[in-house]
Formats: sequence, structure tokens, C-alpha cells
Amino acid sequence: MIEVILLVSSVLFIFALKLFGRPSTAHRANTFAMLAMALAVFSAFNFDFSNYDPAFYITIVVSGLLGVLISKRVQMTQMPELVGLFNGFGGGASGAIAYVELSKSTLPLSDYFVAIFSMVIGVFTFSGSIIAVLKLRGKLNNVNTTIANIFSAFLPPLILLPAIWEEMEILSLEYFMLLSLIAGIIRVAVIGGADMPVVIAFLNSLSGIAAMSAGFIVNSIILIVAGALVGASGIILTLLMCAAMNRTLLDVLKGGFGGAAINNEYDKDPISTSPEDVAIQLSYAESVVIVPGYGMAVAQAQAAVKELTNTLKDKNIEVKFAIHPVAGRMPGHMNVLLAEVDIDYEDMYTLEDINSEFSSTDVVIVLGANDVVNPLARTDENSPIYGMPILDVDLAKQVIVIKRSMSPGYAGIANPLFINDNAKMLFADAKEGLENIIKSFELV
Amino acid sequence: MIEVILLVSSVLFIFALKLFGRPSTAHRANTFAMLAMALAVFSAFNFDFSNYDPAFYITIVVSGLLGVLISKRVQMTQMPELVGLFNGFGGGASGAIAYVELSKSTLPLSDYFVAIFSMVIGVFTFSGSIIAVLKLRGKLNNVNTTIANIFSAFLPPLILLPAIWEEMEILSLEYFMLLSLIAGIIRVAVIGGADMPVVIAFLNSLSGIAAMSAGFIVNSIILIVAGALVGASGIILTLLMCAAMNRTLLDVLKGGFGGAAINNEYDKDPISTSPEDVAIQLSYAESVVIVPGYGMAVAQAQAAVKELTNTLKDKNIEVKFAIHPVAGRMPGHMNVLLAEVDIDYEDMYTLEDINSEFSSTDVVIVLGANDVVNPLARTDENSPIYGMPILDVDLAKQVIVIKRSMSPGYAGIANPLFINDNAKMLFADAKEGLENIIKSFELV
Amino acid sequence: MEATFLLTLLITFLASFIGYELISKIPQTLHTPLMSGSNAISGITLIAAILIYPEVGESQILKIIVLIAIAFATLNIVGGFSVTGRILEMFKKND
Amino acid sequence: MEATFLLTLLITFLASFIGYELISKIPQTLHTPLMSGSNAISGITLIAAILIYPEVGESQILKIIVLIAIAFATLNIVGGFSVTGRILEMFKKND
Ligand SMILES: NC(=O)c1ccc[n+]([C@@H]2O[C@H](COP(=O)([O-])OP(=O)(O)OC[C@H]3O[C@@H](n4cnc5c(N)ncnc54)[C@H](OP(=O)(O)O)[C@@H]3O)[C@@H](O)[C@H]2O)c1
Ligand SMILES: NC(=O)c1ccc[n+]([C@@H]2O[C@H](COP(=O)([O-])OP(=O)(O)OC[C@H]3O[C@@H](n4cnc5c(N)ncnc54)[C@H](OP(=O)(O)O)[C@@H]3O)[C@@H](O)[C@H]2O)c1
Repeated sequence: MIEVILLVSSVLFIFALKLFGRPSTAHRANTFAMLAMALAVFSAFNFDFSNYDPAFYITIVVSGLLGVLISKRVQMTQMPELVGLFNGFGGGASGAIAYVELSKSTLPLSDYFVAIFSMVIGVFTFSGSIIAVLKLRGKLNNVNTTIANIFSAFLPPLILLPAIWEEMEILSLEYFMLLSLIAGIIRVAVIGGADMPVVIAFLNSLSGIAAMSAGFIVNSIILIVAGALVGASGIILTLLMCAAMNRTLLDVLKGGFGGAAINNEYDKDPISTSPEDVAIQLSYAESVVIVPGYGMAVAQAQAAVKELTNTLKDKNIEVKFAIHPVAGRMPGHMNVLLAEVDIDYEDMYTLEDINSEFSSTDVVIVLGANDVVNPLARTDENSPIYGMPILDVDLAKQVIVIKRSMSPGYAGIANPLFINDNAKMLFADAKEGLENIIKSFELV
Repeated sequence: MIEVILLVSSVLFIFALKLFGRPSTAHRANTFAMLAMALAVFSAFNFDFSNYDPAFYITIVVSGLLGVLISKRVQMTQMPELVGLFNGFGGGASGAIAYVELSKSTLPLSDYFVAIFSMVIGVFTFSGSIIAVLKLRGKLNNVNTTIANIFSAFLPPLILLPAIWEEMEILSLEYFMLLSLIAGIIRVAVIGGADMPVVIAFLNSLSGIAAMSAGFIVNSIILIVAGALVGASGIILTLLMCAAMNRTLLDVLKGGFGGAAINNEYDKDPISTSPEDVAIQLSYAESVVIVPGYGMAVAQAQAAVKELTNTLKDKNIEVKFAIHPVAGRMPGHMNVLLAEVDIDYEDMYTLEDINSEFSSTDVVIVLGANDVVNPLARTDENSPIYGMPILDVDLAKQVIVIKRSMSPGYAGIANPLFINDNAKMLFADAKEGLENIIKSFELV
Repeated sequence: MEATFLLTLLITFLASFIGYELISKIPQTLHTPLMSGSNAISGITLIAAILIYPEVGESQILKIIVLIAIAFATLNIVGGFSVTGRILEMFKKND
Repeated sequence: MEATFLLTLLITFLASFIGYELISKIPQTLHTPLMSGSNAISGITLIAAILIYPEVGESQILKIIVLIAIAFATLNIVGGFSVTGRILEMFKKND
């Protein structure tokens, strides 16, 4: 009976993933996955709920309620942090379970190694995720990569220590746990803040692998199936993001990217503009493309975007959204924020779909985006973002950039788009800037 | 060790199927699949080749050589028959194995039912495939559907017979085998010749399912994995073909379609043309689309098609091929014949890709195709092919139809395209017709 | 479900392969909910915690560690699905 | 490989699912070689024949039936792959 339930649960997980493939079926996918999870959890009790004491049930209920509470409270712009945090919890749980299993002396040798693996990966995921969240919140600056290099160099002897120094043997489990904890902290600490999405997706993949290996230890197929699905999902997102930045995963994990202010000067002053001018320009346009970036998330400007879109559409102006795969701070970040304010996903275009259209676009509004529209990626071989596929907004007839200053984006490099002949800067917070434009429309 | 080999074999089978997805990797797919099969067969011996007598080895070697011989000799136009034949063998083998296992009295009850299932499906596949091959070769006419209906009606009592009549019990295995054999024959006999591709793909799926169930009996995972892959492949091809004809699988299997000559008169004479006129017309064209059909296969006209294509391309005329999903007598039939004469698969277009282009095409050459270009599918609700997606060649500026007579295609209905104002008939065998056109070019 | 090691490996391969095929097809628009949804699924490790909880025996420390694992995993599952639901709700409105 | 019935069912499901996903993506151009290739794979039943051949015991009739199965399956495999190879060779030329 239990086996049948687990079979159904595995099948449901897979169909859930399949349904995730289209916006119209994705919300059903979540229901399927929840059902699959509920069945799997239920089956673990093996119809005997009396084996469990109150402490157990209280823990489940309290943490469950806490989970609901947090998830209802969080704002859409904080999604990256939240995913990172939950992810750390998942990894931590797997690590803890592996530790407990290892403490039992009955484990067969083959399982022993799997358990060590699971513990190391789980704990690494835990500490790494916490650091990633802190970085996303801006609570931590980049750490110099030399620390990480030194740590890596010393890792082999550190790992072998318990084998040599007998007194340590009894504590070797705890020692390995500590090492993994430190490794997670150091590894993530040296990576720049805007690379955190890659880190989180990668850690997500690791947490799946940790769950999978926990499945090998406790001999549960459902953990293996579900863990494998998560592992695959995480690694694909990781690689997609890396490809979108034309960097390798290794390169990202090595850290030290971004933050450094190189070649940050402009040999020309940008043309700045006013909300009124922008409004006038927009009302003469036939086609407008909006390119949102991290700044839109920071300013929480999505509602203003929707309002502007409505205003333009009322004037029969075509409005499209061009979304770079790594715009913002997590994959699909912009899509979610725009969906939050009811912008149709049919209007959101990917890089491949829209790049050929810019040359026939009247006005492009770059809203708090920077690196993803930096033409140096096409032209300057020495630039750190060289080769990254970008949105070719500089080919449009007119570009309006809304950001607060001339300061660079995450990659820390100047953006010659800003001093292009067809570009004008509207120096403002994304939300305020848009609201002023909308107000000006009423006056036009 | 054996287990590791089988694991590798399963993985290889799956990657083989993945590589099959693109023309450029498909030939590697075949190598992968062969390797996977070799490993699986090897592992079955369990490193002990002495368990097997000369009769065994002779059988393997002789039938293997025979397989190579047949496959080298066969012409590309006979591919449908060959696939049908081999498929019957596969099903027959599974049926025979199930029979042998059933003859042993040691089978546990659950396996017993799986084995009965495997035997019935296997034997049905065997006899059905043989009939399908005979039909494809034109050696068998359509059988009246009433026979099949009578047989179906009597099937339940026939199946229950051994349970009632005690004397039959000892022979019940053989009896069920015979029933399946007859069922296969009758079921396929009532289905029209041009539906044989659907039948063969469906039987292919069944042979996979038979192999899969054999896997359940002899407890071999590799049979299950490979069988499931074949089962899925067959059923998808079956459903794709049915969709391309706007008919349901049940409808096809019920039989009785086609062959009947209904409404076979034209209220106007067609305009007939000569090779010389066609050559002149073609030399003034800028874009030509060739629509091959069953007639091209019958006439073995593919080399002539290539020659004409070269002639046209030399004159800077654009040549494309429009391939209907059920043109010819097996899915992808036309593609293979064209590939045989080195026509680039980039030039072969599917129905969805080319239908919008016909209205801007100067000349369409319909080469031995009929049903797949019949506009009644769009207009006549009472037509048996109503709703079938067709190639809209009638929208082109000029259509030239090369076939031997006004006789209908498989569906047995008149084709108003032939008397369309923009259509001309070149009454000829496909190959001769093309060759004459090419000759005329030299004179132009 | 019990299984030999190699069968388990086969299942691991098949499941990873399916994951790879399915997720490669998910459009960019859905990458955020995909991430939070698959994140919730990684809490599946809760099952392992439930399975081993009755077996930890006397040791209070181990028991507490398992309880921590349970809390973590439950948070991950419940929070993850709930937030994914919230995100997907936004996409649903568009239909 | 031995396995419990339900694990085997799970593997059946996973393999069928993979088959479905992969084959849905194969373009029409390749449908003929796909058909002949998957046809060849259905000869996998040869493995079952090899497994049971040493066990048929005395009965000459059963032995002959297994030999027929072996002949059929071998024909299916060897002929099928060989003909698929021939077809695919044609596509290769195009590269
Ligand atoms: N999304 C992902 O999954 C992902 C993954 C890995 C890496 N990354 C990296 O993240 C970056 C994403 O590019 P992006 O173009 O979205 O962002 P960006 O290049 O980091 O630039 C963001 C810009 O937004 C502006 N901004 C900040 N707050 C603002 C506010 N309140 N109002 C208006 N503007 C504001 C900033 O300029 P001011 O300070 O002048 O306003 C800044 O230049 C890329 O470098 C990418 O490689 C993303
Ligand atoms: N391909 C598949 O997988 C598949 C599956 C299921 C059903 N079908 C059915 O098969 C049919 C396929 O359509 P189709 O258009 O390819 O074929 P069709 O409709 O059967 O017509 C073939 C035409 O070719 C002509 N022909 C025969 N021999 C010829 C020769 N030597 N030279 C020139 N012409 C010759 C015949 O006319 P003449 O006698 O006047 O020459 C006939 O009208 C459809 O009805 C479809 O539903 C196909």
C-alpha cells in the first residue's frame, strides 16, 4: 500500500514538472507537486502515527505555520532572498539527517560514504545560502578572493587531519561538518552580490542532490526521484544564467567579479531630459519597448510601469517588454514583477525574440537596467562583460534611460549607451520618474 | 557486473533516442542503439557461453546473416513492407517466449496473466503484421468489415469456451494462441491498404508492449526499458498519423475506409498539358514547390526529381518540397526517398511551414500525390477526408499535376483540384513525365 | 520501497533525465516560480527525517538534531509551496 | 536485475515518459528511420529467449519454439538496425 502511494507520488511530481512548462498550466503544477509531497509525507508514517511524540507534531505544526506566515508577508521584490533562505533550510535538513545517520554505528560502508557526501553537501548548502541571502540584502560586502584561495589550498591537509591525528578521530564527524560550514561561508562570501542568483540556483541543485543522497541512505525511492528532479532543475537554471552572461559556472564560483570600478569615465556629457519631454516624445511614438532591470525591483516601480503601459495603450501605442535572462537578481525576476501588476506575459519578449525589432522601435525606455543593455558587451574585448548577449537597445530610434545617476551597474563598468546620440537620461528613482512622466501626460 | 552492463545499456538506449531527434545526430543514434543492444544481448549469457548448444548458435548466426542480406537488398520504396515484416517477427518472438513460459507449470499467478497478455499481443502483432505486409504489396484486397464485426461479436463466448468445456482446458494455451492469430488476421484484413502505415506503427507499439511484458515475466529490466521506449514511439507515430488525417485511431482500426468509389465524376474536363509546355512554364517561374506523393514512390521517380531540381536551381529558380505528414505509405516516406537522392532536408517543408507560402508560389508540381492536396478536405463536409489538414496547393498561381489518369487516390474520391482553373494535368508515369520535362528543357 | 543499488541508480538516471528534458522546455517567464517550486520540493528530505525519528533512541542530542531537520524541511516545503502559489496566482490572472 | 513489482512499474513509467518526451520532439523527416529503428529495438525480446533457452529442459517442441523466437528476434534486430543504418546514411550525406 505504502509502495503504491509512493509510486503515485513520484508520478505526480513528474507531471507537476511537465505542467510547469506553460504559464496557463503552471498553477496546476504547484497543486500537483503539493499533492505529491503530501502523499509522500503521509506514506512516511506507514499508517502508524503513534510512533511520534508531541515534540514531533509541535515542531511540524509550528514550522509549517511559520512557513505560511513568512511566505504571505514577503514582498515580490524579496523573492530572491526568500528562495535562498528556504533553500538553505532544505540543505540543512539533509545535512542534519545525514549526521544523525552517521552517528549510528550500524551504517554499512557504502552508505557511509553516501552519508558523508550528503552531510557535506547539505551543510555547505546551508551556510552558503545564508551568506547568499545576507549578500542579497546588502548586509555583506565582497570578501577578497585570497581568503578563499588560501582556504582551498589548505583544504586537502585539513580533510586528512583526522586520519593522521588520532585524538581527532572521535570528533571527525563534527569536524567535517564544521569544515563544510566554513567552506560554504567562504566560497559564497567571495562571490559578488549580483552573482547571487547563480549561486542560489546552484545551491538549489545541491540541496536536491543532498536530498537524493539522503534517499540512498534511508532507502527511499521518492527522495531519489524528487531529489533528482530538483538537482536537474537547479543545474539547468544555473547554466542558463551563466550562458546569458557568457561566463562559465567555474568562473562565477571563483568569485571576484564585479564591484571593481574600472574605466568609469565618460568622455562626453550625457543628454539629460525631463519627465515632460519624455511624455511628449512618447505621445509621438508608435512603438515603445520597455526594458526593466534591477532598478525597477529596487524602486518597486512595477505598478507605475503598468500605469504607463495603460496610458500608452490608450493612445494606441504598441508597448512591449524586453526581458533579458539575467535582468534583476534572479531568473525570471522581471517577469514575476510584471505579472504581479497584471501585465500580459504575451507582451514579454525574450532577448532572441526582440533583438531584431529594436531597429524599428521608436522609443525604448530602459528602466533601472544597466549591464544588460551595455553595448560594450558587443564591442570591447577587454570588458568583463564582453561576449554577454545583450539587448541591442542602442539600435532604436530613441532611448530613454531612467536611473538615479551615472553610476555603473553590477559589473562596475561605464555604459557608453548613456552618451549615445540617440539616448537621453532621466535621472530619477524608477518609480518617481515614471509617475512624473504619467503626470506630465495629463498635461500634454 | 551483469547489472552494470544492463544499466549502461539502458542509458545508451535512452541517449540513442535523444540523438534521434536531429538529422545531424541521427546516424550516431543508430550506433548507440546497436551498442546498447549488443551489451544487453551479451549480458544475457551471464558470461557462460557453454550453456548453449550448436543449434542455438547456428540459429543466431543464420538469422543474423539473413537479416543483413534482406536489409541490403531491399529498395527504399519497399521500406514500409520491410518494417512491417520485421515488426511481425519481433511480436512473434515475444509471443513464442510467453507461450514457452506458460507451458512451464511453475509460473506464479501474477506472472501468468502478464504472460497470457504478452502471448496474445505478440501473436496478434505477428499475424497482423504479415497481413499488413501483404496488403502493402497489393496481394490482398479489402475484406468486408462484416466478417470482423461477426468475429468481434463472437469473441467473448470464444474466449470463455475453455472455462466451460472441460475437454478443451488442456489445450487452452494453444487455443488462445490460435484466437490471437485469427484476430490479428481479421482485424488488419478489413483495414484499407493506405491505412497500413497506421496499422504498422500501432503494431510496432504493440510489439514494444509485448517485449515489455516479456520483461516482467523473465524479470529483466532492460526489456522493460527498451520495450517501453518502443511502445511510446509506436503510439506517438500512430497518433500523429491519425491527427494528420483527422481521424481517430479507433476509426482507422474499425476498417472499411477507402476503396469505395463515391462521387467520382467531374463536371468539367481537366486541362491537360505536355512536357514541353511544363518546361516553358517552369523556366518563367521564380519559385517552384514540388509536392511528392505515393505515385513518386511507385514510379521510383526520386532520381528524376533530383535532376529536375538541379536543372531549376541552375536557372536560379527557388525549389522547395512540401511534404504532407501522410504522403506516401509510411510517416516520413517522402523525406527518405528525397534524402536518398541527396536532396537537402533543409529544403523539405512540413505542412505548417509551407501552407502560408503557396499563394506566393509561381508553380506547384504535384507528383503522384492526390488525397493530400484534395481541397474537398477543406470544403465538403460529407467527404470522408473532410477536416484532414491538406497542402493548399490550389492557392498557388499555377499547379501541374503529374499522374497517370484521373483515377482517385486511396480515399477513393474525386479531386476538384484537377479541374481547377489554375491546374493542368500531365498524364504520365511520374518518372517518365519528369524525364520528359527535363528533356524538353534542353530544347527550350 | 527497497531496491538493489543499481536499480536505484537506474531510477536516479531516469528521473534526472526527465528533469533535464522537462525543465529545459520551461520558458524564462516561469523561471522564478520554477526555482521556488523546485526549492520547495527539495524539502522532500522531511520524509527521511520522519523515517529516522522513531529510531534515534535515547540520545537527546540526536533527537533535537532530527527535530531541527524536521523544522527546516517543513519550513522549506510549506513556505516554498505557499510562495510559489502566490507567484503563480499572478500568472493565472492573465489567462 | 531483480526488483519488486512496484519498482518495476515505476521504471516502466519513467521509461515510457522519457520515450514520449523524446519522440514527440523528433521531426517528421526522421519518422521513417525512427520507425525502423524502434522496430529493431523491439527485438530486445531476444534477451528473454536467451535467458530461457537453457531452462526449457527435455521438451524438443518447446526448444524449437524458443529457437524460432531467437531466429525471429535476431532477424528483427540485425535487419532492423542494418536498414535503419542505410536510411540514416542518406541523411548523413546532406551534412
Ligand atoms: N537576474 C539574474 O538571474 C542574474 C544572475 C547573475 C548575475 N546577474 C547580474 O545582474 C545584473 C543585472 O543587470 P541589470 O541591468 O538588471 O542591473 P544592473 O546592471 O545591476 O544595473 C541596475 C541599475 O539600476 C539602477 N538603480 C538602482 N536602484 C534604482 C532605483 N531605485 N531607481 C532607478 N534605478 C535604480 C542603478 O543605477 P543608479 O544607481 O544610477 O540608479 C543600476 O545601474 C547583470 O550584471 C547580471 O550579470 C543577474
Ligand atoms: N503516409 C502515411 O503514413 C499514411 C498513413 C495512413 C494513410 N495514408 C493515406 O495514404 C494517402 C497518401 O496520399 P498521397 O497523396 O501520397 O497518395 P494517394 O492519395 O493515394 O494518391 C496517389 C496517387 O498517385 C498516383 N500514382 C500511382 N502510381 C503512379 C505512377 N507510377 N506515376 C504517377 N502517379 C502515380 C495515383 O494516380 P494514378 O493512378 O492516376 O496515377 C494516385 O492518385 C492518403 O489518403 C493518406 O490518408 C498515408
